[in-house]
Amino acid sequence: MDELIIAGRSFRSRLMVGTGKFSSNAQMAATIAASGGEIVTVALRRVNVGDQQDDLLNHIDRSKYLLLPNTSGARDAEEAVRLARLARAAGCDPWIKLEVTPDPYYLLPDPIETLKAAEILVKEGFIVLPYINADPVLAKHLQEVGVATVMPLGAPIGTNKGLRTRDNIAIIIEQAIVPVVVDAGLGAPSHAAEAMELGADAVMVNTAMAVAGNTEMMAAAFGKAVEAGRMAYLAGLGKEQKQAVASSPLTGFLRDEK
Amino acid sequence: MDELIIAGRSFRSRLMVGTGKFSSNAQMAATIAASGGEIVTVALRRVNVGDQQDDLLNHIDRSKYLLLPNTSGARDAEEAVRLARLARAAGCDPWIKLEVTPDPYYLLPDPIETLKAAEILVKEGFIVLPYINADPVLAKHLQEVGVATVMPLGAPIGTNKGLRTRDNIAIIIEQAIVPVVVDAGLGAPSHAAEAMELGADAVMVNTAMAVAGNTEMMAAAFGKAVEAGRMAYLAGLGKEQKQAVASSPLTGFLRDEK
Amino acid sequence: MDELIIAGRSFRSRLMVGTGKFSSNAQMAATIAASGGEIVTVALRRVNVGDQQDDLLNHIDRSKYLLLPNTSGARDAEEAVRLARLARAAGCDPWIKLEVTPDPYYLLPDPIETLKAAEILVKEGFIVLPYINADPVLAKHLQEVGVATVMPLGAPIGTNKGLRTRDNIAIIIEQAIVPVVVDAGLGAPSHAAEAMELGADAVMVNTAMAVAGNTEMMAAAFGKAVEAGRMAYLAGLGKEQKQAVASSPLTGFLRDEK
Amino acid sequence: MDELIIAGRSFRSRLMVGTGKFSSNAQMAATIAASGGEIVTVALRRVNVGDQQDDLLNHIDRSKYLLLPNTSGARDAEEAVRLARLARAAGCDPWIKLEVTPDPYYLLPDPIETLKAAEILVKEGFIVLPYINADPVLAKHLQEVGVATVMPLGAPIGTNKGLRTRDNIAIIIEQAIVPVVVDAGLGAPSHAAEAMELGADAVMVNTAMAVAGNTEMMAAAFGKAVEAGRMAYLAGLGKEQKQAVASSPLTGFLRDEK
Amino acid sequence: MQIIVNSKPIEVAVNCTISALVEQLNLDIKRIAIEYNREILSPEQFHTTIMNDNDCIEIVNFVGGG
Amino acid sequence: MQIIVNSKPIEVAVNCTISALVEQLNLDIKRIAIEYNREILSPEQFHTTIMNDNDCIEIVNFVGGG
Amino acid sequence: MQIIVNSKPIEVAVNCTISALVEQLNLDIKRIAIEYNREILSPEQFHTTIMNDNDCIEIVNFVGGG
Amino acid sequence: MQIIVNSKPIEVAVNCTISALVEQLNLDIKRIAIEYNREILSPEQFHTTIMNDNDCIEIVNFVGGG
Repeated sequence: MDELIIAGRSFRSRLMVGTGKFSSNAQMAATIAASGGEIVTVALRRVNVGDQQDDLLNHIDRSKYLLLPNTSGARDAEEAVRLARLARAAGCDPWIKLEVTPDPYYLLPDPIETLKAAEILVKEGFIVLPYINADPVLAKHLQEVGVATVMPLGAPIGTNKGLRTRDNIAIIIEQAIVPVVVDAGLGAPSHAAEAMELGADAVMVNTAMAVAGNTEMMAAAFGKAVEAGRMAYLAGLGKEQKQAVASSPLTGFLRDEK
Repeated sequence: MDELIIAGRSFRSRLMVGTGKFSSNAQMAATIAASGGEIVTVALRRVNVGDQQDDLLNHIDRSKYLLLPNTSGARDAEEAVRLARLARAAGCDPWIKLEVTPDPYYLLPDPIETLKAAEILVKEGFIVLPYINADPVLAKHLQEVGVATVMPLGAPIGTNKGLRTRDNIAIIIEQAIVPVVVDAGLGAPSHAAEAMELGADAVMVNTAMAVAGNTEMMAAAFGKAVEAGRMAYLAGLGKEQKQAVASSPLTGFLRDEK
Repeated sequence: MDELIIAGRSFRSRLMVGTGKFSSNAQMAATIAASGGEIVTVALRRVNVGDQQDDLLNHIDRSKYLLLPNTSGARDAEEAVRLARLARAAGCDPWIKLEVTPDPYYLLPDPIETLKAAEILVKEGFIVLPYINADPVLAKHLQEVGVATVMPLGAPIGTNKGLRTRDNIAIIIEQAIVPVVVDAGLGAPSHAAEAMELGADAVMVNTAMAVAGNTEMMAAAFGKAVEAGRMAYLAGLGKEQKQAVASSPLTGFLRDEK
Repeated sequence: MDELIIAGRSFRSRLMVGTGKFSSNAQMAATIAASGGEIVTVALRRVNVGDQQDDLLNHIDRSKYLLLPNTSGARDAEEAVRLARLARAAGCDPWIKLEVTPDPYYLLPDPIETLKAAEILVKEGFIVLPYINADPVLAKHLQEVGVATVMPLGAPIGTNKGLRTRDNIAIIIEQAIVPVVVDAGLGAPSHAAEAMELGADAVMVNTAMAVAGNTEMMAAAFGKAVEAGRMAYLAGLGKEQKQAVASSPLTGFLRDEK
Repeated sequence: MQIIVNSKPIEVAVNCTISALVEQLNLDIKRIAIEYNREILSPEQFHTTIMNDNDCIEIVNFVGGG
Repeated sequence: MQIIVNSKPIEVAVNCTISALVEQLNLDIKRIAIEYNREILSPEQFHTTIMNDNDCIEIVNFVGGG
Repeated sequence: MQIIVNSKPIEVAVNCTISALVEQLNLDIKRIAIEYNREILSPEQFHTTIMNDNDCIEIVNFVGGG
Repeated sequence: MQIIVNSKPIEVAVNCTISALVEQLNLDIKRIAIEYNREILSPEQFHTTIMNDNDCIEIVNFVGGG
């Protein structure tokens, strides 16, 4: 069977799902269920003392989903490492989606600090899934220090622009020895399918589901699109042709052939 | 339920499938079955007297599929009308995929002759599905003479280039009073999903399936992608954003907020 | 010398310029001068009786510029023919930019009515330059009835989207026996250069100049870009490569070569 | 006057030109002259002992051109620093185009080693112009260590693919405090114009000129395109519009207005 | 008597010619084209064409356009 | 006598009907359409149509197409 | 005595343990992680860690994120 | 004695200076840079640097590059 394997663990779904921006925990839970995803990301934040909310984790069945905490908010390696350790202390498996984003406007990842944090976290036994710009040489460095996947962005987070970094991602995939997960910017199922057709091992989606008119239907749409893209990759896509090629026969017309 | 309705007839699938270029009738039959499609196109050609082949129709269960003959090979309205009449005489329902392609290199449709033929065939009681370049004004003229759908091309047939005519197709969809079926040039499931996300009512695929390494798997991939694109359209896609929008919260960081 | 020849008349510039949307006739005149263009389009409208404005023609030196009236506003062939005849009666050379745009929202040209009007006007001795959607078969029909150029659109007029119809325009160019002028939608000098690199014989620009912050500088920019694109076409562009190709030598490094 | 200023030195041209891949030194010299460029890059290689060739420098008038040596061939920071020092020892001004490309297939730059080398070279008094993937956060780090420009790639070197990294480059430009020079992958004048329209301060071209059928004409074409793009940027480009906007008036038609 | 110019009624003298109308409207004869009851007139016909009550006149000129 | 089927000459018996031709060619009557001298025949007409020398017959069937 | 929890001052009893703080704040011990003066504590340490005046405590939990 | 120039062995006279080597190789001193046992030499050092057996010399010059 065609499974996604990350750090020795198998997953049937190739769609990772974020839990941010939903209007309620119930909506979040219904959406991740509809997506078919098995890996769900969460963020770590200070508890709101005195404002007891419904805890997110009450809505995520951890026997079904791998909880993947991220280090969102970290502006450098030190902050990211601190968040990763806290996530582990809070009872998570030592999986961490490593995000280091010093820039508050475009939230783009820092290649230098990400590599630095990855090296530390791998040594501490974490399964590290770093979020990166689509830089093939950085992806290699990260693989050399032992990350479990690389997660290049398709476009800046939340922009819905799709696979704007397509050429660089194709090179990352070609050279990768770990799964490549396209993260950020995928705004429509067709974008997710395109990434999978290109040979990505998985994709990660949050915003496009959370802002949809119908979040569950959109999640199911992404689920199907990821499967479609994966199957097309396995089935072998045809090449682009410059000139038309008829699909109906070019002989046997109702006229004398020349 | 979300059905495709053409000329009063309902279809569960929004994927039309062509039967050309397959290596065998058995492969063709398995592929259309895997696609989930319910409308399959066929061409009309002179019988090969003295060379009795396995008849294509032996492999298409007409209780399951609507057989949609095309007028491929027609270079003008007269030839197209002749082929349509022959198809009906051969026992088909009076549905016709109208193709008039005078140019043998790019096989692009002729707007003038297509409109002329459509007018004649509609008067003769045919359900006419014309293949056209992505010209919104032509699409309007055709709807005025009573066609059942319009089938604008995404790219020249067999090129696998995808939705190169995206802007014009978006206008056709916006102004259409009949189903819009994107035909030709869709080379990957992501292309099909993109067309559906844009609001197309259906897509038509042949070459991309027939030339795949695994035709059945590719057909299933297109089937899923069409569903994904349709669901995304119904669920309501988010807009492109110029700047990043965080998916994790922007407060509650491990530092004093400013 | 590399001249543009239309209907036997030579032009040094391959940039046609529109005169609409300028804030004053003086600005218009300065802009067309800065563009280097030699063919300028104008529209025909009812005189504003009782409101004597500064006449546009006072600002266009007809010994320098060919005045090319358009049939803008025409919704069918009959209205277009009427406008063409009026333009000639008003003292213009019998050149006409044929526009038939029944749709008031996207102002897209009508292939059927444009062909009909072209046929009539050619017979009446007009030099006909029809504005069309990028439909190669329509372009052929028009050439068969004797038009002097074809003017396919790059994108809907005024949208600044650039060469969205690139694939179809490449086919039109390949098959053309008259000059191909890309008209409408070119919003930046790079778009104009791209059209020329593709082999277009000329381009037509109005909106992008008229709405620029500095209309004269923008006009000069378009002038240079058209020359750049033409020279690149003549000089022979390199092909796209999938893999990198070093520009510095791959030998002689400061290490022992393997 | 609109000059490019790098490290306090002014240049009239915004086109940097490479000297690789030409068929002769004479052709190289004629091409850079035709381009109008004032900054020309060169590589450093072991002398070919016993094979006395015509020296490249005999053909470059250093009173007219700034010679910009690159560190091509360097696979890490150490090798790059060594090459930079050798270039200075060979009599060059201390300007260096910093290239660190460990990967021999795609020749993509290494963000980690490039930053390391930049820091060392800046301290040693070099004017450092680093070649980078289009990573905005890396660009910021480099500016913090004192580079004179950043040179993000449009596409992998020699591919002629154009501005594939457009979105990231737009962010780099928006956040830059030094000139941004788009380097690598620009295969046509329209690509160069597009980069300049986006707000790049300069572009660098080599392959597209060297492989042209007519290298001098292509160089002149790039020269004009860079000027066109720059002028368009200064003149203020219009925005993309979703719907058409007429360039001819929408009143005064030959019919009663509604 | 009254004629219709560009869809609007205008009072002119009886037996008014096109030329007289152009003069009355203060238009430059070299910059316009005229349809008289849907027939295009050449400039030479302006002097010789005498209008009747309720005639329809279209007068156009060039304006900026793309 | 000789008739032309799909641009090729074929020998058939005098007074041969379309049905007989179909049988002679070993074709499946339910899968084809026939033009007789450019007139499309309905299957019912196959039995009643008697061919003459030099008649032109087009016989088509369905094949794979897109 | 006063300690600082997530940058805000909070009054707790003298010799208050982390466990007692968690209880006082009405938090679910299985859903949080705690830094005590920048040192991460394991849940087992909550009972044994006695706070002093002006100690700095960070308490975090999981929220939705992408 | 033998030295290594750009990875290849070359015979030079004993006590040969860098300047002499440059002359022997027929190179233009103004167009090259030299590393002597991984140390970059300034042109002024060419006269004063006397080589020993097995010394490693790198000599580079500019070539076309992008």
